[in-house]
Amino acid sequence: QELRQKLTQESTLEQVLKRGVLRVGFSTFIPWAMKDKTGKFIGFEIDVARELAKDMGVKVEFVPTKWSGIIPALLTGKFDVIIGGMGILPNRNLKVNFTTPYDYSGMSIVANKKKAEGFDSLDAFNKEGVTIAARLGTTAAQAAKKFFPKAEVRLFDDESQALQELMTGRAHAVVSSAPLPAFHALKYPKRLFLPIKGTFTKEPIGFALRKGDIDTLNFFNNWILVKKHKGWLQEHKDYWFGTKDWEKLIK
Amino acid sequence: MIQAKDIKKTYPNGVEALRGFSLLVKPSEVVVIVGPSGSGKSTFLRCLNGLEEIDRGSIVIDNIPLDHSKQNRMAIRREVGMVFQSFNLFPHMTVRENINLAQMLVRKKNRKQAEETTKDLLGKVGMLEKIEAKPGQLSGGQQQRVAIARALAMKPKIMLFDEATSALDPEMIGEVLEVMKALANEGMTMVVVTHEMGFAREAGDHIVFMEDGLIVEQADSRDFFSNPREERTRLFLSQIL
Amino acid sequence: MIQAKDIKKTYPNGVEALRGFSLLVKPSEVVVIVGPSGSGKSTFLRCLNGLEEIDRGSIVIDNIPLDHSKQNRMAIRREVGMVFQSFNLFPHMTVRENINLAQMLVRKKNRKQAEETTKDLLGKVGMLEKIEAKPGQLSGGQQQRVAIARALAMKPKIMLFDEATSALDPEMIGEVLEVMKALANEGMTMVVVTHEMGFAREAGDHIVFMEDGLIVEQADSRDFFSNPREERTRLFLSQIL
Amino acid sequence: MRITLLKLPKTSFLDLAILASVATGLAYLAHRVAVGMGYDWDWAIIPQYFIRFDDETQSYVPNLLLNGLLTTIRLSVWSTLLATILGLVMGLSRLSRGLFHRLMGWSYVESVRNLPPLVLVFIIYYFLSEQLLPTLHISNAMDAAPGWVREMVTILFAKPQALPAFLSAVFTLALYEGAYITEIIRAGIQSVEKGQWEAAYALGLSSRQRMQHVILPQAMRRILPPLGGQFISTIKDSAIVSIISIQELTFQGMELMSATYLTFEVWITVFLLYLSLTLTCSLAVNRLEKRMAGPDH
Amino acid sequence: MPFNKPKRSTAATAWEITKFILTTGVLVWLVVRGSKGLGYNWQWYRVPQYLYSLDAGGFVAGPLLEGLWVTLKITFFSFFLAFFFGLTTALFRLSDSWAARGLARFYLETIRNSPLLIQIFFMYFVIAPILDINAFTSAVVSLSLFEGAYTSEIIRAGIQAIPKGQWEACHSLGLSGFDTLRKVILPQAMRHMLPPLTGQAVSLIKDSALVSTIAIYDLTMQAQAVISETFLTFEIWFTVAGIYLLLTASLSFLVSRLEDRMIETA
Ligand SMILES: Nc1ncnc2c1ncn2[C@@H]1O[C@H](COP(=O)(O)OP(=O)(O)OP(=O)(O)O)[C@@H](O)[C@H]1O
Ligand SMILES: Nc1ncnc2c1ncn2[C@@H]1O[C@H](COP(=O)(O)OP(=O)(O)OP(=O)(O)O)[C@@H](O)[C@H]1O
Ligand SMILES: [Mg+2]
Ligand SMILES: [Mg+2]
Repeated sequence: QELRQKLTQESTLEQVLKRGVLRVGFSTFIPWAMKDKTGKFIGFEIDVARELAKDMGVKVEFVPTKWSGIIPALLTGKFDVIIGGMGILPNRNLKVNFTTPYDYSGMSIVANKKKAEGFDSLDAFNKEGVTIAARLGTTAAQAAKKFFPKAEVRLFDDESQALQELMTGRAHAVVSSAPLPAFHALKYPKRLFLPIKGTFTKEPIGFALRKGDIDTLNFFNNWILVKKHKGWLQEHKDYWFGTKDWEKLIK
Repeated sequence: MIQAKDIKKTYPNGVEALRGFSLLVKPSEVVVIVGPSGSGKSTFLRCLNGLEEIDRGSIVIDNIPLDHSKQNRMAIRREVGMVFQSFNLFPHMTVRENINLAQMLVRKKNRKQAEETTKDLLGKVGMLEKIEAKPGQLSGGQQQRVAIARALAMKPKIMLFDEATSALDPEMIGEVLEVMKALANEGMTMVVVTHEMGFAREAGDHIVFMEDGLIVEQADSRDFFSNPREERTRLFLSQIL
Repeated sequence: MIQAKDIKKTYPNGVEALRGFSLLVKPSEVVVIVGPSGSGKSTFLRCLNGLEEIDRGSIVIDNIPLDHSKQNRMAIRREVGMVFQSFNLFPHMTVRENINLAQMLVRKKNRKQAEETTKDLLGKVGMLEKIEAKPGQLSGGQQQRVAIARALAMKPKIMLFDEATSALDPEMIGEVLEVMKALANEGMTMVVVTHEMGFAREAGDHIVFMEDGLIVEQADSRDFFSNPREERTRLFLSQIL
Repeated sequence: MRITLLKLPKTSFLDLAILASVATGLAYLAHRVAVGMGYDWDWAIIPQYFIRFDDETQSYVPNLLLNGLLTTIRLSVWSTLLATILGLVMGLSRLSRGLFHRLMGWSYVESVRNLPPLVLVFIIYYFLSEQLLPTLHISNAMDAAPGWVREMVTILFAKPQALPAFLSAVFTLALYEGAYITEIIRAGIQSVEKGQWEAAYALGLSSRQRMQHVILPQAMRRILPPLGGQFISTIKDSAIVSIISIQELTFQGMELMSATYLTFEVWITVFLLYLSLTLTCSLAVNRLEKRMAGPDH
Repeated sequence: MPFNKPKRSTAATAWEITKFILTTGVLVWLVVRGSKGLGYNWQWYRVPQYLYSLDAGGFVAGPLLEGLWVTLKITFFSFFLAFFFGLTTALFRLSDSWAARGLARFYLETIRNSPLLIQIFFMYFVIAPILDINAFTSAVVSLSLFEGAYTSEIIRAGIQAIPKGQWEACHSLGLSGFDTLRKVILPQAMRHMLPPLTGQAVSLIKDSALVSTIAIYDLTMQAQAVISETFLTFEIWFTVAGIYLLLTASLSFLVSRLEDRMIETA
């Protein structure tokens, strides 16, 4: 009895309500989360986090964090939850708890026209001498290693660096969550192309939170369930992933 | 006034600088120590005011033993003034501040009292008009005279001079020796290490010739120069004069 | 042998060290330059072997003009040996290597030839048994004798000595002065800056007294000491002797 | 002989050789750029990240990059101040007679200098600051503080909610730079001639008086210029705290890059920002050095 | 204090050492308590497999040791290249040629006034594509350019610490400038330079961690890769810190031995 009361009081949920602020960790991932021209955060995840805070009746505080340090920061309590397009993976799940997925994403690939001329299947990239770039610590990096074991995989701290590697022609292709590869292929049609249409994996995305906190997990799960049924999630996803209206906000 | 008995001092590097050295200095006496380089002259002076610890033997100054008691050491440092070969004026202070400093911090005088003594002493060494100068603007001889005034400001009973003139240009040595002679004439107890045999002859009451950390010969000034007993002393005098 | 005419030298900080200085040195002559501190003695010696550039005037040594031609300058540096107040031996080399070095690199001798000269010269200055020592293990006087041997190894026609004894302890000065006297007796042309009036009197052929970058008086050794013409010279001599 | 009227720099063979090789190098680079890269430069959008027009308040407000720059400056100033205090204490400890003090000073300097800064940042941010900051009750104090205090804090340090992270970044940097300052101070004190210690001793000054009136004032001229240099290092080193998500210049640059993909423009801008900041300081330090090298005060 | 250290009894010394041990103990305890308070689940037992494995009786280096090897390679090449840059720059700065001095100043000011991280990126993303050099070379070049700037100041200070008299003696013996440097000045300057050069080498080892940002699989990068797969963040970072510490400490130790030897033979 006492134990249960104590757990409830110590749950993240209680802490957030007491504080009146929900602290959300994330890392820049277009178009999940990014800064606009005025320095404000925008993106799909940002919308989700705002909505969540609104429903809890608290303010939201965004804590932009480097992707490579995001799990330790969560574990050491620098923020309450990661809402950052984090794919649910078994090895991650060993360290943190995930909610039920509120979204799905998949990997796709964009390649350099000159360097990867005539590569039109995934197998074409799985060769010695092929270089694939991806972002360190992401599901994209794991997918690259899994699908192209023979190729050299170069990992960078940031998506933009991986892309730079592709643009200068030092990498044959970049693996990243959709729709990013498609965006870039559109933006630089002379230099980049999409070797395959659509995605080649499907990954569930969930909120990540500290282990041992049933109350909060349960709340988040049900919140997601509700939003899914109302169509709220789909609506916002369409805006961020289906249109490019938001591009003028960042440039 | 000074009783130094059987002093041994070995530096950490193993050099035995003093090997059972004893010396008696009476009040108002001027003792001049001469000897070849490395014979331990500076080491002895530095032991006298506690700059170096002695390994064996005893030093008693004005009836205060130089032991491990902090009060005694402090008292001796106040009784004993020292003038170094390299002047060691504080370069960031004016002449005035150099001389005021210890009076105010150690003797706890207020600024006015200190200033009075300072001016008095500067007049004595003929440096009053340089009271606002920084040491860097003075010649070596002038710096050394200020250093003497600074030591005197603590009203020490004993003054130690370690080759106070050997860093000076030939023409400036005279000025400093004059000040030292005047002090001697006023009855200050002094222990002087010097190569200036002229000074030793004129102002010294007692001459000590040392070598290798021991006294080879000591005598009154007159006897020492006119009638050295030891062969070694004669050789030294012949080379240095 | 040396013709220095109307030399002017102003240091970058504006000090006029030489203000129209002229001097003639005949072969085998020993010229001693004396004068108060800062009068420009060192500056003149340094100009003679090209350590300082002169602003005006001309220097001709052994019929080679010291101008901007690289060959001439090199030739003069070989003709002129210099001994410094602070010895300037190379501390990381033995005595042997110190003396061999320039012979092998500049005179292009092989090791055997160089060694021969080295031993010969070390014998001359009485330092043969220290041939394997490092400079740090030698006394000042010994170091200075090695420095003289090192300069002589280049077989210079002229030797310059800048206060070669003033960094030495009184007892060691003698050793070095002996070596210098021997050189003078052998007929080496020498220009010597010194405070040792004894040496000037004994070994100097010609004495030059300078002050403020100019010659105040010059005369043959005998006349200079016994019969100085200028008031300033008399004052200087009275203070220094 | 030679009468120098006007000192024109003499041009030697070496001068010409160097000029020639520099020119060739630049020409080759230019050639490669013209032929090879084919990068679409887009400098026009950079300025708005310095300053932007805010519609709400109808005024110009600093944007990402300028904010980052300001944070970098705040970080550097505070951590250098703290590091100087730490360095003074540790520097004196290293010279102390007590073995304990010397050991403390020694182990501090050696451990900081031998550990990669990254690891130091982690240890302090995740482990030590967790222990120390809550005891200061900063968050609560900030919440309770009146508005003007919060504004002051924002201007001097960081936004109230970012304060704990900011402070632990300052601690980290101070601890890191402090080790180097310790050595600067130790060297400065040791550079004061032995004669000065002895003269002060012979005059009967206590060891405290000796330090305060004689040694430290003289050591200062040897300490200040390298201390200025260390400040410049702090500005540069502050980039490492970007890994704990302090929003200083490097972090903001990276964010901007991931949002806009203008890799070159952003890097070059950030590079120039650092350069202008540090060069200004470096000029000031040179001035200081000249003044200090002059005759005694 | 620079003079007059009174001798202390062994009892006093022992007490001082005890105090030291106690203080460090308290500090370590604080860190440990901090880690407990985190609620972090330590899994040290998972670490060794990333260091090495004993496959079929043979020793197989794990990713961390492989990374260490890359770090060592980078450090090694960079050190010598940095010494070369440093020496050239120092000589340029001391030379009579204004162009040489100007170039050296430009190099020093740009390098010393910007963060290394930015230089590495600049070299890799801006210069390297232009000159078509690979990641490893570009890492070595940017590291050695960076350390070279500091090395040059060490070398310059070392040369300037040699008394002017040594130059003058060489001049009056007729030695050429090159011989003077080679035979007289540098051998003496070496002794002044060795301790700060060691410090520089230690910095180089530490700074080489930054090349991980351009996807070179050095120790730090391997650590990050392992962490991204296992999330053993703290375990791996502490292991890596230990390896770096071991590396730098053994380097310092080696050089201090070397110094002793040099002093003995002096
Ligand atoms: N701090 C020191 N550490 C080690 N040895 C020292 C130290 N000071 C002096 N010595 C050695 O002690 C011996 C005596 O030195 P001291 O300075 O007393 O001689 P001195 O008679 O004053 O000589 P000088 O006339 O050259 O000043 C010398 O052999 C010297 O090398
Ligand atoms: N490198 C220098 N830069 C600037 N001024 C100098 C330099 N060397 C000497 N001087 C100045 O030039 C003047 C002459 O100096 P010099 O050394 O020739 O005198 P000196 O006769 O040798 O004196 P001393 O007997 O003290 O050695 C002095 O005023 C001195 O301060
Ligand atoms: Mg002495
Ligand atoms: Mg001179």
